Formats: sequence, C-alpha cells, structure tokens
Amino acid sequence: PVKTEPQWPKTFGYGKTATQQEIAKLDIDVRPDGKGLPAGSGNVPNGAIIYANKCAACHAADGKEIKGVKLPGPPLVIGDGKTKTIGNYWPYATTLFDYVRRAMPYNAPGSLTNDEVYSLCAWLLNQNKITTASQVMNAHTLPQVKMPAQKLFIVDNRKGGPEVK
Amino acid sequence: PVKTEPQWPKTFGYGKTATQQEIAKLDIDVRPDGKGLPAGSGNVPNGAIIYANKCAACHAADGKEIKGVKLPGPPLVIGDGKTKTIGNYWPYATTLFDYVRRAMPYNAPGSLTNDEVYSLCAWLLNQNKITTASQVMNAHTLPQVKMPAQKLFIVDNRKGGPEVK
Amino acid sequence: ALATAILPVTSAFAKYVQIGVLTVPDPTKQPGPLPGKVGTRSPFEVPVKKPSDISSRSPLQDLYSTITPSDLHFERHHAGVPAIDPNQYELLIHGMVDRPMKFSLHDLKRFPSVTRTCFIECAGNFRTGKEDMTVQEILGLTSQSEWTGVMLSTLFRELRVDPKATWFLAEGGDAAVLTRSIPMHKAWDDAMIAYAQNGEAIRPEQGYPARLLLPGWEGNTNVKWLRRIEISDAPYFTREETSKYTYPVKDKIRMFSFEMDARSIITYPSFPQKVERGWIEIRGLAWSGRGKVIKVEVSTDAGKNWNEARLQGPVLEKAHTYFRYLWQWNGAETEIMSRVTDETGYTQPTLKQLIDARGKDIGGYHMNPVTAWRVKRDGSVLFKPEKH
Amino acid sequence: ALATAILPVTSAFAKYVQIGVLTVPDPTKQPGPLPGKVGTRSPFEVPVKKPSDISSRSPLQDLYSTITPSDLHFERHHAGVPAIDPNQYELLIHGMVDRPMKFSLHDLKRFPSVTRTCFIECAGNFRTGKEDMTVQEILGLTSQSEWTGVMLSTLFRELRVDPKATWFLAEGGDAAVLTRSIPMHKAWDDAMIAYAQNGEAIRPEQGYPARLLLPGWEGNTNVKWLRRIEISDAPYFTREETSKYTYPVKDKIRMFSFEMDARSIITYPSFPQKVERGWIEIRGLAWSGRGKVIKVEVSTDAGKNWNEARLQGPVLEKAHTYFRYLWQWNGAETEIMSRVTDETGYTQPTLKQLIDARGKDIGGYHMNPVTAWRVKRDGSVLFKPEKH
Ligand code: HEC
Ligand code: HEC
Ligand SMILES: [Ca+2]
Ligand SMILES: [Ca+2]
Ligand SMILES: [Ca+2]
Ligand SMILES: [Ca+2]
Ligand SMILES: [Ca+2]
Ligand SMILES: [Ca+2]
Ligand SMILES: [Co+2]
Ligand SMILES: [Co+2]
Repeated sequence: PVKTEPQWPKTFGYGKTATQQEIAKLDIDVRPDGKGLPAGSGNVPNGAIIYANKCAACHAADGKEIKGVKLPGPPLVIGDGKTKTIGNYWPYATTLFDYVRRAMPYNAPGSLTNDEVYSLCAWLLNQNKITTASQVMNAHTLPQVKMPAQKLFIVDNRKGGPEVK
Repeated sequence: PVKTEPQWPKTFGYGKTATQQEIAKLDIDVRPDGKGLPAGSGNVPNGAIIYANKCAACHAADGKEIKGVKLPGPPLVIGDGKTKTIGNYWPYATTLFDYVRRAMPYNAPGSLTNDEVYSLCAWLLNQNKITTASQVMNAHTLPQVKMPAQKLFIVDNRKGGPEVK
Repeated sequence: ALATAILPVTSAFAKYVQIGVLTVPDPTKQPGPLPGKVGTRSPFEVPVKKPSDISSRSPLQDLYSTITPSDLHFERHHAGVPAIDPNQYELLIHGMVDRPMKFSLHDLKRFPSVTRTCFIECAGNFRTGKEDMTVQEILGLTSQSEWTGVMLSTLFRELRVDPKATWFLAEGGDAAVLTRSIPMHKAWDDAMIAYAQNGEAIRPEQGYPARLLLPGWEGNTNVKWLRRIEISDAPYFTREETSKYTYPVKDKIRMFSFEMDARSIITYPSFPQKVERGWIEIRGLAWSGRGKVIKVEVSTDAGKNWNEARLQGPVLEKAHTYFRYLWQWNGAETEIMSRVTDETGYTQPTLKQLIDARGKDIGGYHMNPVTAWRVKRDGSVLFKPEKH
Repeated sequence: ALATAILPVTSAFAKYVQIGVLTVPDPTKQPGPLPGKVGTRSPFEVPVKKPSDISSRSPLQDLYSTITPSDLHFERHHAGVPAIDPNQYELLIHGMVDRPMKFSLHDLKRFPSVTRTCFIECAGNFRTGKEDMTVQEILGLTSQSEWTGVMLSTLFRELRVDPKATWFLAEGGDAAVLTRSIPMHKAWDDAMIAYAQNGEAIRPEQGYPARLLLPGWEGNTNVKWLRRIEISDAPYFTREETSKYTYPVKDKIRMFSFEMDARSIITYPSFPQKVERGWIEIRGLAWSGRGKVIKVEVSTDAGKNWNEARLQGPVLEKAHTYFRYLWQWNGAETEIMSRVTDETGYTQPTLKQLIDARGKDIGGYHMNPVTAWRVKRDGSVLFKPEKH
C-alpha cells in the first residue's frame, strides 16, 4: 500500500531554548523609540576627544568632506556641499548609536563602551548643528533628537505592476 | 511593431571545408568489414618480438592472467579461468587493430607502425588459438578472422517501458 | 613564471605541465594526469571577479548560462569575510515569540529542506560613464545560484511567532554586524535560510555557514553570516536602510524599497568582444524580483523595432533567465539593446523614463535602465553610456 | 601544517588566517579579507572526489541538491586528462556528408546555443560488498551539470548529412583516442556538443574544450575532448562497445545498451552519517535516462510499506531529481530504501529482479538495483550489501 508523507508535527523539537542572558549578549540593536538603548551617558567634550583619537584618522578631524581627498571613511558632518551626512540625510539619531556601537571604529568594531558611544553621538550631532554643545546624550535624550532629514523619508511607494516609479 | 526571431538560414556559414588530407590525418578507425585498414602486413614471429619489447611489461610475458598478481594492464590471452580476453570475448578482430593502433602501448599511444600493429594482431590472435602461427595479417586477412565470441553478442533488446530486462 | 601565475596547479596536474608550457605537443600521444580529488580549470580559462575595496563583480560577459559558478558569485560586504567555525555557529531567534530559541547548523539542516534557484542583485548595481565598459563593470553585482536551506516560516512556526509581529530584524555575524529590518510577510512568503549553494556548503563570501535568502529583494537584505533574528512590531531604521539603500525620488527619499525591478542586458555581443558580419546569436540575461520573466525583446536598430527573443526554459520565478535572438548583421553601424517584461506587466524602462519618474537627482540605487551597445563597422562593440 | 594542508589559501585569505588557526576569536570584532577575484571554500568544508587509477567519484552524500559543483564532477577517463589548447582545437566532421567540415571552438560558439541540465552516469556505476560504504563508493560515478553548447543536429544540418546514414563515430582527442558508435537518431533527438558547464567553460576533466553530450545515455558515449565525428552506415564495434560496456544477459552478451535505466538512492541518512530518534527528513536522488522521474517511493520498514516522497521541482527530463520524505524514527532497528518510477512506467528493480531478468553472471554494467540502508539502534547507518 502506498502512503504519502505524514503531516508535519506541531514541533520538530530541534534547537534549544535561548536564555535571557544569551539573548542579552547579542541583542545590541536600538530602535527610534529608544528600545535597546543601554544605561550610561556621554557629552560633547568627551566625544571630541574620543573622536580625535579613534575616528578622525578615517573621517577627517572635523568629520567634513575634503575636496579632492579620498578618506578611508565617508564624511560624517554636514559641510558646504550636498554630500549626504548625518546632518542632512539621517532620519533618526538612534541609528547613530546603533551603528557606531556595532561597526565602528572600522578596524576595531565592538570595542567602544556605551559611554563612549553616547559621547560620540553627542559630538557628531552637535557638529552637525542638530544639538547644542551642552546637550548630554543618554537613553532618554537620544530618541528625542529631531533629525532634519526625517521629514524627507517615505516608505517605498512603488506598487508593482506596469508602472515605472 | 514586435517581430519574432527570423527563420534559420540554410547555412550559418561558420567553419571551413575539410580537405581529404586533413581527414586522412585523423581518420584512423577500422570497421569489421575492413574499412579503414591501412596497407602493410605483419606476422606472428615479429609480433612475438614487438610484444615482448613493448607490451609484456604490462600484460605479462604470455599475455595471460597471473593468479594473485595485479598487472598494470588487463590479460589479453585466454587462460584457464573465465577472465574475458580477446580469445573468448572479442567479437571482431578488426577492433584489435583499431584499438592497439590508437591507444597502445599505454605509455606511448600512437607510436606503432602499421606493420607493427599487424604483427601484434597476428601474435595475439595466434596466442588466443584463433589463428595459426603462419597466418599473416593484413587488410585482406584480418577482417576474415572469425572470432569465437561473435555469436554471443546481441544488440540491446531492452524496449523501454515497465519491463525489467 | 607565466605558468605559475595563471595555472591552477594541483599536485596531479603539476607532474605533467612543465613550467612555461600550457600544452603538450600532441595530447593523443601522451597520457594525461589521472583522476583527481578536486577538479581544475583549464589554464586557458581564467574567469575572475573584478574587485574593489567593497565589492567584486561577476564576469557575466564570460558566462554561458544562468548558474554563476560559486567562486565567481559577486561579493559585497561591509567589513570583509568573517572566518566562522560551523561548530560554534548558532542562530538566535527571539523577540515577539512564545519561545526564544537557538539553532546550531546541525539543527538547521535537520528541518525539512527546500532548494530554489534565484538571483541575488545588489540594489546599487549600476555603473556607467565610459564606452569601454564590460557587462561586469556595468552590472556585475548580480549572480545566480541553486540555494538549499530551510524556509524561514518553518523556523518561525517552531517558535510560535506572536501574530501581532510585523517586522523582523536580521543580523549578520561579520565585523559590520550588518542589520536590516524585513516585513514579516516575506517570512511567510518565500524567505529561506540557505546553508548550501550550487550543491555544496555555501561559500564564505556568500555567508557561510548560513545566510538569509529573500528571493527578488535587494541583495543587502539577504543578510549573510546570519547570527540573529529579532521579531518585532516596527522596523529598526538601521544604517543600511536609512543612510544607505535609500534614494531620492523627486523631493522625497524612498526607503524600504525591497523588490528589484525587472532588468535585462545583452552579454553577447558586448565590449570587449568582436563580431563578424553575418548571423549572430545575440545572448543575454533577464530577471525580475517580482516573479517570472515573460518576454524579452531585442532591438538591433537602436530601438526602432523590437523583436521577441527565445527564453531558455525552465523559466523560474525571480531568476536569471537566459535569452537568445538570431540576427543577421549586414556590417553597418548600429545599436543593439534588450528590454524585459515580467509577469506583473512591468517593462524595463529607459533611463529617461526613470528620470521622469524619479527626478534628475536619481542616485545609484534601483537603477535598471535599458542599456545599449554600439556595434561598430569593424565589428567592435562599445557600451553606450547615457547621461543622467 | 594543518592549515597549509587543508586551507584553500588565496593571497587575500592568507593575510588573515594564521598558520594553524582556522578562525578568529570573534569575527564580529575583526574585519575579514576584502572582496576577491575568485571565491574560496570554507576551510571547514573539504568535499573531495574519491579517486582510483581510472575514475574518481562524486561525494553525493555531502551534496545538497542536484547541481554537482564542477570540481566535484565524477571523472572516468582511459588515459588521463589531455591538456588541450583551445586555440588549436578543431572538430572534424566527415563521412557520409555533402561537405566535410572542421569547426574551431569559436565556430562552435557562434551557432545557436542551448542550455540543458542533465545527469551523466558511468554505465559501470555500482559497487557493493561491504557495510561501511558511502553513497560515493556505491554509485559516485554520476553527477549533474547545467550544460551549454550547440545541438549536434545544428551542425549536421550545416554539412548536409546523407539521409542513408544510420550511425556516427565520435572520437576523443585524449591519449586513448576513445571512440564510440552512436545511432543517428540520437543526433536528431537531443545530442549536443557542450562547451560550457555550470555557467563557465567546461572543465578539463569533463572534456575541455568540447564534449559530446548524449542526455540519459551511458557516460562513456558522451565522448570528451571530442575531436572527430565520422558519419557512417554501420557501427564500428570499437573496443569500448565490445570488450567493455557489454554485459552477459543469460547466455548472450548485450551491447549498444545506451539508455541508463531509472535509479534512486537515499543520500541522507547514509553511511557514515548518524541520526537521532525523532523526525528525520530522508533525502536522496532519483533519475532516469529515459525521461522524467514521476514518482519516488520510500520504505522505512525494509520494503513492507512504501510511501510517496516529495519531488523537488522543476523536475527535468533525464536529470537528477531530489526527493524528500519526512519520517518519524522510533529508535528501533530498521531498513530504509527508495525506488523510482519514470515516465515510461519503469520502476527501479530489486537485485533479485535484475538477476531473474539477466541471469546470475550479471556483470557490473547497467546495475541499478534498489539499495537499502540499515539504521541501527544507536543511530548509525550501514549499507546493506546484497549478494549477486
Ligand atoms: C579605519 C577607518 C575608520 C575608522 C578608524 C573609523 N571609521 Fe567610521 N567608517 C569607515 C568606513 C570605511 C565606513 C563605511 C562603511 C560601510 O559603508 O560599510 C565608515 C562609516 C561610518 C559611519 C556611517 C556613515 C554613513 O554616512 O553611513 C559612521 C557614522 C562612522 N563611520 C562613525 C565612526 C566613528 C564614530 C568612529 C570612531 C569611533 C569611526 N567611524 C572610525 C572607516 C572608519
Ligand atoms: C604501461 C602499461 C601498458 C603497456 C606497455 C601496454 N598496455 Fe595495453 N593496456 C594497458 C592498460 C592500463 C589497459 C586498459 C586501458 C583501459 O581500460 O582503458 C590496456 C588495454 C589493452 C588492451 C585492451 C584489453 C581489453 O580487454 O579491453 C589491449 C588489446 C592492449 N592493451 C594491448 C597492448 C599491446 C599490444 C601493447 C604493446 C604494443 C600494450 N597493450 C602495451 C596498459 C599497457
Ligand atoms: Ca533588540
Ligand atoms: Ca560606501
Ligand atoms: Ca573512418
Ligand atoms: Ca578496466
Ligand atoms: Ca509569485
Ligand atoms: Ca522525451
Ligand atoms: Co548591495
Ligand atoms: Co563509464
């Protein structure tokens, strides 16, 4: 008698439950609503020092594009030109914390403390003329920063089908 | 207006005509009816000498299987056992000329003269008790050798479809 | 020196190939290397990707069909290729689920598996500007493989995902720890976690030991070296979906532009190939991130007339589809080009149509214009770069 | 020493991988090698063919789907792999034709081209006798590629073949100058001359720069390194079709046995893999030289009951077809096996059926019996060799 394949079981039972500790070790993402931001804080003066030591070599001393020079990293601070930077293109400040903590400095990603990342955010946002020099950054203040470019962003409005959009 | 692919032309015109000389250089095959056999001839005594010099190292001095020994080449002469050899398995003598000329000796294929190949055929056929020691081999005689195994061969009689055959 | 530079010398091959000699005088007169453990390329065939610091491009003009050899699959990574020990590897799935879980590679391989052939294309896959550009240089950031793995929905079913979940975050285990937010519906539709490519373990450059595969969607969303998935009720607005992979559309910036619109290109004849007067089989690739290719048209008179090409079957969804069109070239200078139509009715646009739709400041993402080749009187073929 | 032995060290990779170290402590904390010209395998994945003096076998138990990576395609050659210069290469076609012709590789590539995916299998693809045999050892002389080339009929049309021709001889350019006689109808049906494999130039071990491809027919007839075709009104009875590739059928010897009968094998679980109690997805390959696979049945109780497996689509003619069947193993010792049915209605036979049909002295060619694996209580899987 020929039968066909059995129904899938409710669960295959492979894999293990992940503990909260195991999750916390990897769960480093930060959302615009602030979900994921850690304790700690940072300020502009500290940010300036950390930036000079750990970032300036690739992103220029003031973070601005240098005409005719190809730096190892992209410009981070709004300059004269139309180059896309944090100041004129980034919709959320939380992205800055998330990205810098996970991926920068390029040569030693994941090496910064949370306070260092908060300070770098404070400095970069201030350099981009979004926040003041005295603004402290922490889990409470960072999500409240209103980014100039946010209003420009729209979700994909292509609808599929024949239209070229 | 949307058209589809044009019809194929009568000829694409790629490639070149091959001359008879170019064909002759490569056309080394031999058919059971003798088509393809070259001029020249060979005999058993010469075959014995050539075999000893150029073949025996791999196929044994008498061409026969040696129990418990793995020779570099397969046995060529019918022995005591049921091992498939020229004497009990090959349907056409012309195959011997064709194969030895194109592929043997293994280490220097294509190095034998036509006379040498005819002599090797004479010796191998005689060793396999198919021809006499005085039988000369040439384009006329070789296709006439009647091989004992020929009657055993049938063309594929599977017909496709459900039958296991 | 020549031989050592270009020969893929295996130990078996090395015995027979003398330094500086690529062939033997007459291969019918000398036995060659015996069967080996791993095959080789002919020393006369040296297809290579074209690398920059951040990507390397498939040599599409040198390929003959729709499978990209795994070692020629395009690369785009943000912090190099991580060296991952498959025995240490774990995929964590957590967030809005009944039971957060981690899966070893062995676990992933035990689940019901699926195989599908589809393309991956980088959303930034367009370069132009010079006449002497190859297909590889213009749009070599797309390749195709036969992928095997487990449907993401199979895993999500195992964890019991909260029905209110609308997005998930996919995170890579490379030094960029790259993240993208993906709408949940893709997980229920056709998302896979792939651990095999073209029959064998996925290659390190393509995400070993496991990657996300989102057929038809921006290459960047197909997160490689996948280490974590977090199920959520909102997108994360990561750097790769805000600062990058977004593009100006008139006075706005479009983001979460997942599907790759339909596209095609003639790969033969193309620069730097040369053609001869007479019958030429024009060949190329067409694909769509929205489904099947249903038609490819070829023009051999600079777009005045269009002719339907043959499609190589089986035509698969979201897959590179090979097309061919027979053309009799009379030796006069002309322009040849292709355009594809997919099953949604979308026809590959001209650059002008794209600019009309999106504005002048069009950026470099999701650029899929019809691209033309100039066939010169001497049989040389040059790219026709268009201003934008 | 370990690393130098097993690492596919490219110059880019070498920079980052220290000798003796296969991974970095945490790949998220250290950038990896940049995009390269040619991809690599993970140092943890070392699939290899199993070579003897005359053949090497594909590691089918390590593969995940139907494409065999080109460097793992099985090899069978009679005098090694010839080193052929593609610029010197010519294919001569002569005999019963209006106009004998020779074609360069460039000429072959100009003709209308076709791509098809099919298996090749050596007619002598069966070994048995021990419990600790892998799929590779039992029947690793089959592999599958996506082949591209020109239909043989396209070339024959060009030369205008005499309608009275009934056979042609195909001859290789290797040191065996291997020849086989092929009935003309195969040329008009689906014979190809393939110059590309899995998207790139065909590999030397598979016939570079061009081979004959006779889908579904004995591997040996797919003459590699093809240098000459002679069109004739009779077969040649070459050594490869008389002394070899013939086999006893009762009191006769069967020759010109071209089609490969349908066959299947479970590749997972198989020796030396181990399984765990619970749900197991049984996986394997099925194929037929006579057309499409229409059904694969799996038995998990030593042949008492048979269950229909899922077939991975698209199911192609004369192609390896992947099948999967979900099984809940209760931990008791049992035997698992598969059998395929093709579109002609042929079902893969047992060894007993083959012996009944052909007699006891059955030889080693065209042996396609159902093969069983014993699953032991400890989860180990052993081949079940049957006497013949
Ligand atoms: C060794 C070079 C290097 C150093 C040091 C470095 N960066 Fe970067 N940075 C880069 C590169 C390269 C990129 C682009 C990466 C990519 O596109 O994937 C980048 C990207 C960025 C971006 C994203 C820019 C954008 O527009 O998307 C930010 C923000 C950034 N870096 C901040 C920092 C900070 C803060 C530091 C110091 C803690 C730092 N970088 C140190 C090389 C560097
Ligand atoms: C260096 C070893 C070597 C030498 C020398 C050699 N052979 Fe062989 N011979 C072989 C091998 C190996 C084969 C099997 C080749 C194959 O199966 O493809 C073979 C096969 C044959 C066969 C086919 C046997 C069969 O049953 O199909 C014949 C006939 C033959 N050799 C004749 C000769 C003759 C005549 C010479 C001398 C002129 C010769 N050989 C010299 C190694 C050798
Ligand atoms: Ca989180
Ligand atoms: Ca960049
Ligand atoms: Ca002839
Ligand atoms: Ca043999
Ligand atoms: Ca669909
Ligand atoms: Ca058919
Ligand atoms: Co990309
Ligand atoms: Co074979």
